Amino acid sequence: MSAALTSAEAKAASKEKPALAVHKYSLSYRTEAGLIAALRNIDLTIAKGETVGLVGESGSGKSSMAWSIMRYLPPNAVEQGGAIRLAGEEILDYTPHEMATIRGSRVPMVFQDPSTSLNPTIRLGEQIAEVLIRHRGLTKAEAYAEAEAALARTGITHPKEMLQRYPHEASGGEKQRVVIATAFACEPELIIFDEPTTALDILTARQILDLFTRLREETNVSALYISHDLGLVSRVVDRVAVIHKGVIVENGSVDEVFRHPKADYTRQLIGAVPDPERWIGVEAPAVPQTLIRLTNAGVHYGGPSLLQRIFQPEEAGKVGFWGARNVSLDIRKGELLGVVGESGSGKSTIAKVLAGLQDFEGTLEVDGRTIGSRKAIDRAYRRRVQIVFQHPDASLNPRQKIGTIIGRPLKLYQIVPRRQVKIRVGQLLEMVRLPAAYAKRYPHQLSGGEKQRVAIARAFAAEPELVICDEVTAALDVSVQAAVAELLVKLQRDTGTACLFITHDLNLIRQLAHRIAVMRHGVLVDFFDRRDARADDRNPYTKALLDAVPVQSSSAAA
Amino acid sequence: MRRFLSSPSAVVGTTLLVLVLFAALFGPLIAPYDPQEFHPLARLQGPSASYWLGTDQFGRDLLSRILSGAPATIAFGVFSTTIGVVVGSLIGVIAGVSSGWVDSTIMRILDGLLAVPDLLFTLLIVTVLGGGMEHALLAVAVAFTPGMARIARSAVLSVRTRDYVRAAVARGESGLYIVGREVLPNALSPIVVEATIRVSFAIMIGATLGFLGLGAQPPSTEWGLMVSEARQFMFRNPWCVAIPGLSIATAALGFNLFGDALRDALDPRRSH
Amino acid sequence: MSRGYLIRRLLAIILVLAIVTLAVFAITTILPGNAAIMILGEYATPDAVAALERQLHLDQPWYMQYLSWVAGILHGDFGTSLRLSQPVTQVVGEAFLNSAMLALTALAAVIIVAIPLGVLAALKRGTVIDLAIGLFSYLGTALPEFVTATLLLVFLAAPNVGPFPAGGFVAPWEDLAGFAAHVILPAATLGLILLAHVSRQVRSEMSEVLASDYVRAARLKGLSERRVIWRHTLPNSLAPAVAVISLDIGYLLGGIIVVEEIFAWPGLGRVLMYALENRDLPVIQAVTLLLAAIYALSNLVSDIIIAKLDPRVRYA
Amino acid sequence: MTKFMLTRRNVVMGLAATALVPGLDLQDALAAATPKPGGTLRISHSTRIATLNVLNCSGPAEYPAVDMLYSGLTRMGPDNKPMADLAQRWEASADAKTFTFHLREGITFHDGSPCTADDVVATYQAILSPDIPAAARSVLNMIDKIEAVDPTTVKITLASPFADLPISTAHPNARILSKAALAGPREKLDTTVNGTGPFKLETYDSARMVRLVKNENYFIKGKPYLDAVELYLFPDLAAESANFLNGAMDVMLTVQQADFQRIAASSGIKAQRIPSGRFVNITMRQDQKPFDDVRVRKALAMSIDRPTLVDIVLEGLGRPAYDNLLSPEFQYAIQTPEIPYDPASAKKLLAEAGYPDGIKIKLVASNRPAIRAQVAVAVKEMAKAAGFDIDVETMSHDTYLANIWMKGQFYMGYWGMQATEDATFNLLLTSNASYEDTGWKNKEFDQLVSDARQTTDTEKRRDLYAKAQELMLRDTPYIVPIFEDVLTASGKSVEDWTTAPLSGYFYVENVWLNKA
Repeated sequence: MSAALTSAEAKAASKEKPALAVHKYSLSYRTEAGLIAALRNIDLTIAKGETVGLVGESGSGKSSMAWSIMRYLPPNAVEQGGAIRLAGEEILDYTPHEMATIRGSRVPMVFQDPSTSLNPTIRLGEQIAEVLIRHRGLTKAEAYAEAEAALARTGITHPKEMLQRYPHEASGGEKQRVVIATAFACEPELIIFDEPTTALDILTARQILDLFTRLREETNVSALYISHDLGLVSRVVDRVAVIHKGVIVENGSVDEVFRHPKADYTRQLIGAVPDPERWIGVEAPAVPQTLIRLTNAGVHYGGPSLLQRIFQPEEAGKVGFWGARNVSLDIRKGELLGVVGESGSGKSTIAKVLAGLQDFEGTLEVDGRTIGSRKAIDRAYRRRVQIVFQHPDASLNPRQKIGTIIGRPLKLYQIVPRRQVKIRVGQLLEMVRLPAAYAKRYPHQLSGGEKQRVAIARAFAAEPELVICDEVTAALDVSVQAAVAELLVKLQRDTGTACLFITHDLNLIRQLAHRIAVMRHGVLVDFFDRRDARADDRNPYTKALLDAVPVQSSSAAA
Repeated sequence: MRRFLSSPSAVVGTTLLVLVLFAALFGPLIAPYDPQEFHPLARLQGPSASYWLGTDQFGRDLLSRILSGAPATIAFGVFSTTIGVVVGSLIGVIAGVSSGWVDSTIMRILDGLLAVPDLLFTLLIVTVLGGGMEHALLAVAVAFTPGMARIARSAVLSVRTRDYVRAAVARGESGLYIVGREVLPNALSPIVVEATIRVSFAIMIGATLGFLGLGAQPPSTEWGLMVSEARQFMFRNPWCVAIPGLSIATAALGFNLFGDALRDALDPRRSH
Repeated sequence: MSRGYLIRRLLAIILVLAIVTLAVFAITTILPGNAAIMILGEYATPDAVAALERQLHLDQPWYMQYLSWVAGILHGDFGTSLRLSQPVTQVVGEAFLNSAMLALTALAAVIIVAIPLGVLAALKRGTVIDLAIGLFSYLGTALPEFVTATLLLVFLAAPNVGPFPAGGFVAPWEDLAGFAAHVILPAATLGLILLAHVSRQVRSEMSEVLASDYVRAARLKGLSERRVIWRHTLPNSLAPAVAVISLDIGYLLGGIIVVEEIFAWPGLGRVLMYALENRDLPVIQAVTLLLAAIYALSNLVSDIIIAKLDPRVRYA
Repeated sequence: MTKFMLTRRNVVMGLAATALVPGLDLQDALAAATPKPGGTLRISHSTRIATLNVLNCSGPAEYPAVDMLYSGLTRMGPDNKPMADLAQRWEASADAKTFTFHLREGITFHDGSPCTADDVVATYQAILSPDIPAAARSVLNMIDKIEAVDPTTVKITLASPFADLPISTAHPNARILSKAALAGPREKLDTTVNGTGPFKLETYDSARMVRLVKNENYFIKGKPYLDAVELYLFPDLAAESANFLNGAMDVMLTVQQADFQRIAASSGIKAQRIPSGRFVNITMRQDQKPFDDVRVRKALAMSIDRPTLVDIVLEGLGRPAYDNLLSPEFQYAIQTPEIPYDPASAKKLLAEAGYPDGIKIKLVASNRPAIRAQVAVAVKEMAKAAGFDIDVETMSHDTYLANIWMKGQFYMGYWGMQATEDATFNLLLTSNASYEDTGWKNKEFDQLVSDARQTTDTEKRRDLYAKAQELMLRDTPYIVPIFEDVLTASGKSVEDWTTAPLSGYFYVENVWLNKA
């Protein structure tokens, strides 16, 4: 891509009225606790043909900005002055009816998750065509023809067939293409993208980004690109605005913001973006010692029921699928082993097998002792292998206090004498950088990052030899992600525990892991030392994954 | 609690429930007359200073009868539901936790029992047992059991796959600990909500059985029976039908609204 | 929805019905008393009772009675009513037809009224309209049928007051207007509870769908409000309403017992009550079987409708 | 404890004072008008016509149906005397052992076939056969032989003398069926009718409506007046009265006491109150404690305020009874002394009997009809003062029939008026009575009743029955607190509707519609 060209165009366009101009706009929400400010004095301008990124973490107000522009605010929203102009027109004064003619035609929107933003009971074709019928006054037949063409432009190979499908019959990437095709269908002036790739797999996300770039160049549309991922945004936008607690703290060209961040918060954000070149992990033990070895592990899901076997024997064989097949890998003492792969690749299945949560075929070897099935796993093994789950909300029992939760492994495995449990819980909390007083709280009183620390503390309370981290950072904000990753490394350094780190974030894993295993469709396709990540003999899939990841560091802005 | 009471339906439900429970606990103590005492000179009267809610065909004081009938009526709803809920939950939890053939056998039998509508099921059982309050209570309990078992099972199933339960399994916790400490406390709220709402059904079914002559029997002051006995006289004194009828509605409404409000308050989707 | 699935469901229903009949048969033979005593009443002599017992084959053990009953069914013969001396198929068949007319009228009314009410309440959530509909619904669920029926009788059918007949039945093929006049009160009584239930369900589901991402997306596509409601929201809110309606069929089947008794509607409920009082086992069996079958089939039908409404639902 | 000792006038709110014309007077008053033929009479009732089998039907609504469809040899008139039906006249031998009945000429069944003495013989043989359930057997079991002398003459020979046979032959369940119908499958009798009555069966829908149409060949020329009669079932009493009052029905077969005043007060409604010997009784098992002691039974008898019971349970529409099974309507009923409500004396009597602390006991009542439970509840309240701690247990009728009736120790009975003294005593009180349920077996009483049966001398019978009644009143085998009036009502245009104090006779052939 050429940033120079787009910025030149942007300059040319700025002589006209900007596609979007937000001026001193403020917004609050009325709650039981009084008015809570969501946006304060926002100034944001998008020139014709320009793409501006709006970057912030959850709760920063970036979504409120999108709703304000779309004039789609909840009843308790209170606008407190300012202006929002679309091609010079003040849309704050528009009636709902007038806004309805603007939405979807002049200002369409692309949402985060295509599987929830498409109506599950309406065929994809109708969902595109209805917009064309509504805004361009086409007949049904014309609209379907146009929809087919629009889909074809998004690179879908059999658009006519796709029109007949329901959302659940299409893949995530296909669905997002449908949404994008709908957005571009009415020759819009400004498209609002709300984290359009977050819910997609790495490779699909990459394709969608490329599609976006191509269509933008073809149509010269203006766009507001909302994201929490500074690294990703920097690849597709001309200018970036960083929003924090309802205030835009930084606004400038991508280059400027990355090279010379003015606000502390921006610097913090940039620092939190994983940089594969910056190693933060612990030193691997000099002499590699195998802790656990998995040989030819396989997991088969969803066998046929008894009734099916009786009444439909011919179909029974087709039921179910392999969650993992013939996976062999070893985990060494003290190391951090990364497992990457897209969703459904089988990486979590392996985690469940190791944690003794899943029946499996093949063998599991610990210290030379062979375990042939899940039932043979004993409590001693379970103490040595602990697991931390992806969603901290779900992994802590909402009806137990933090102290009870962390204290449980201490009691169960009798790590410390009963009367010292309380003291030890305090120590563990401090170890994960939480105040000891949190022991008296319930999970819902903690933030997401804090909850994940509690889960980690619980895992380390057992003084394990292996901690399985199943996407532990995926549900967290960028800055919190970095902190949790650092915490893990610190704990590993302090305790010498090995770690199996499962993630889809390649940049992050390259910062942490000694060795990396790549999984796809339940099969281990690649297994290599981190230093060999870019080696030529890497599996093509690994290469594709590595290429798909946006790499953005302070040194690689352009 | 403050948030729970923020919705108007919760306030109304709680108020009605407190009223009804108060009557159930203290009604017989504060009744101004003996509920069975005849006042032959004051038959079928409307509300007056001496009989606040009027009198029935034997000149018995309606207020006293309503108050003394409250324990029977409410206890019927509460006890029959409790028995149904406890037994049903036990079955449901066993099915949900054990899975496999135990689960599917239990579920098939439950499906069979669920195919018979509640009132019909209750009627069949009452006919077998031979009518009367205790038998009606038992019948409602039995009729509720399959439904509650199914709800308990699905609650357990939904909790069973939560990560904190998996974490406990991965830790090597005993089955008893997992069910008792991790699964049950979290599966309880849908069961409690359902139970609360079912109390109102139970009260209504109990009243209906009383009406059909298969539940409470004279001279009981159960409200459904009061309606049924007074229907003959409704043109002469509408109060003697209206008062017990409204009392049933009040009790049912109270439990219903309270249960719904409880559901809203306990629903994780609404608590954030 | 595969054919195999349907076959499996139907087999399951037959199994369920077999369990139900065996249970009912066993249960009713434990009962004290028998049809002969009930038929002759208090004023009959013991030898007359014995004679009638022989005539009705009540002197045989219950399993023999059950076996001959099953054998009869396999030949399409449901036996003869002990009390009414008419073939069960005739007694139950006519009553079923009458009940079906009542229940379907109630159901149709509920669907026609409850769904728009639920939609209205969801759209006007938090307003006076919503509150009024909610209040009405709650009251509907809290009033037992016999209270509602009594109130309707007093206010809408009392002599010189109400416009409606106080119970009775006129077949629609004899006099359609007469049928309509007679069906209104019982159907209204039956419908009230369902109405409340269904409208509340539609309201809550509709509210949820209205808050969904895809409805937001539809609005943000600039679609007209009418299209957003009727094309994007309502169809997706109906599936749970259908499920509730099918569960409510159970209530309906229970409710007819009381309603038919009060409004002198010659239907299944009355047949059942009468059979229970008289230990008329063949009739009890047939009615229970029929009600259970209707209930099970209505669940199946509702699953099929839900699958039609929601393309994601597939039964295999 | 004087609250039950109130004078009735205070309680009944003037109900007794409202001029209610008794059925017989009504008939006389209207006799002047000339009956108009035609029209359909719609009768409402609240219990199902479950069968039309005249041999064993017993439902309150089944009786009017069979009364219209069938005829017997004789029939009871509104005056409680046997009247001619199929038999135009009859004579008895001097020893009251042989009776000869002379049938009318040319009677036909509804299907046109003639009704002859053979049909009468076949019917009576069926009634007497132990293999056939027949309700009239208990009043006809003294018959030894029945034969057809010629097509219109039937001779009945009795095993023992019985002067009241023409009353027994009038039993509502002793109506004449055709020989052919009796030879056919017996179940057909439940749903099909081939009788000799004034009306023919057209539609039989037991769940809703039974429709009868005029029998053009009825043996009384010119009758019936009506073209058709429809019997509609309303299981719910409130719905029934509403339908009657708004004119959807012409006749309400049975009016509830609670509704009687309201219905009688409605314009154009003719409400009839017919005094009857129908009674409620309390069964006390006398072969076990505490009712083995006559003092306990007497104490209970004194603990019931009967006039008040009539007022609050019957709304004044009945008479207090004082433990005599025979109401004043019976020919040989004696003047029964009143038993005043006297809980204090009752308490003393109980103490004498060895129960100084009173008696705690359970009184069982079926829930059908409601009057049983109502009397039980009232007795509980009234007897409290005398030291009876009665726990009333009400149960559904089927459970009652199966578990309590004829077995229980202390329960509520309810009986319709019997046609004769003999029938009444042989129903309940003699040692071999059909429903002997008290264990009160008295040889002397048995002998008196038996002697009375065999006598034709009125004075002798009066004497014998008086002695029997005195014996009964001395021992108080049953407590009979009230006699219930028969209540019925007809609408504006209905003329000559009436019903007998005995259940089972309605004379619908006389009814006509006076529509302008």
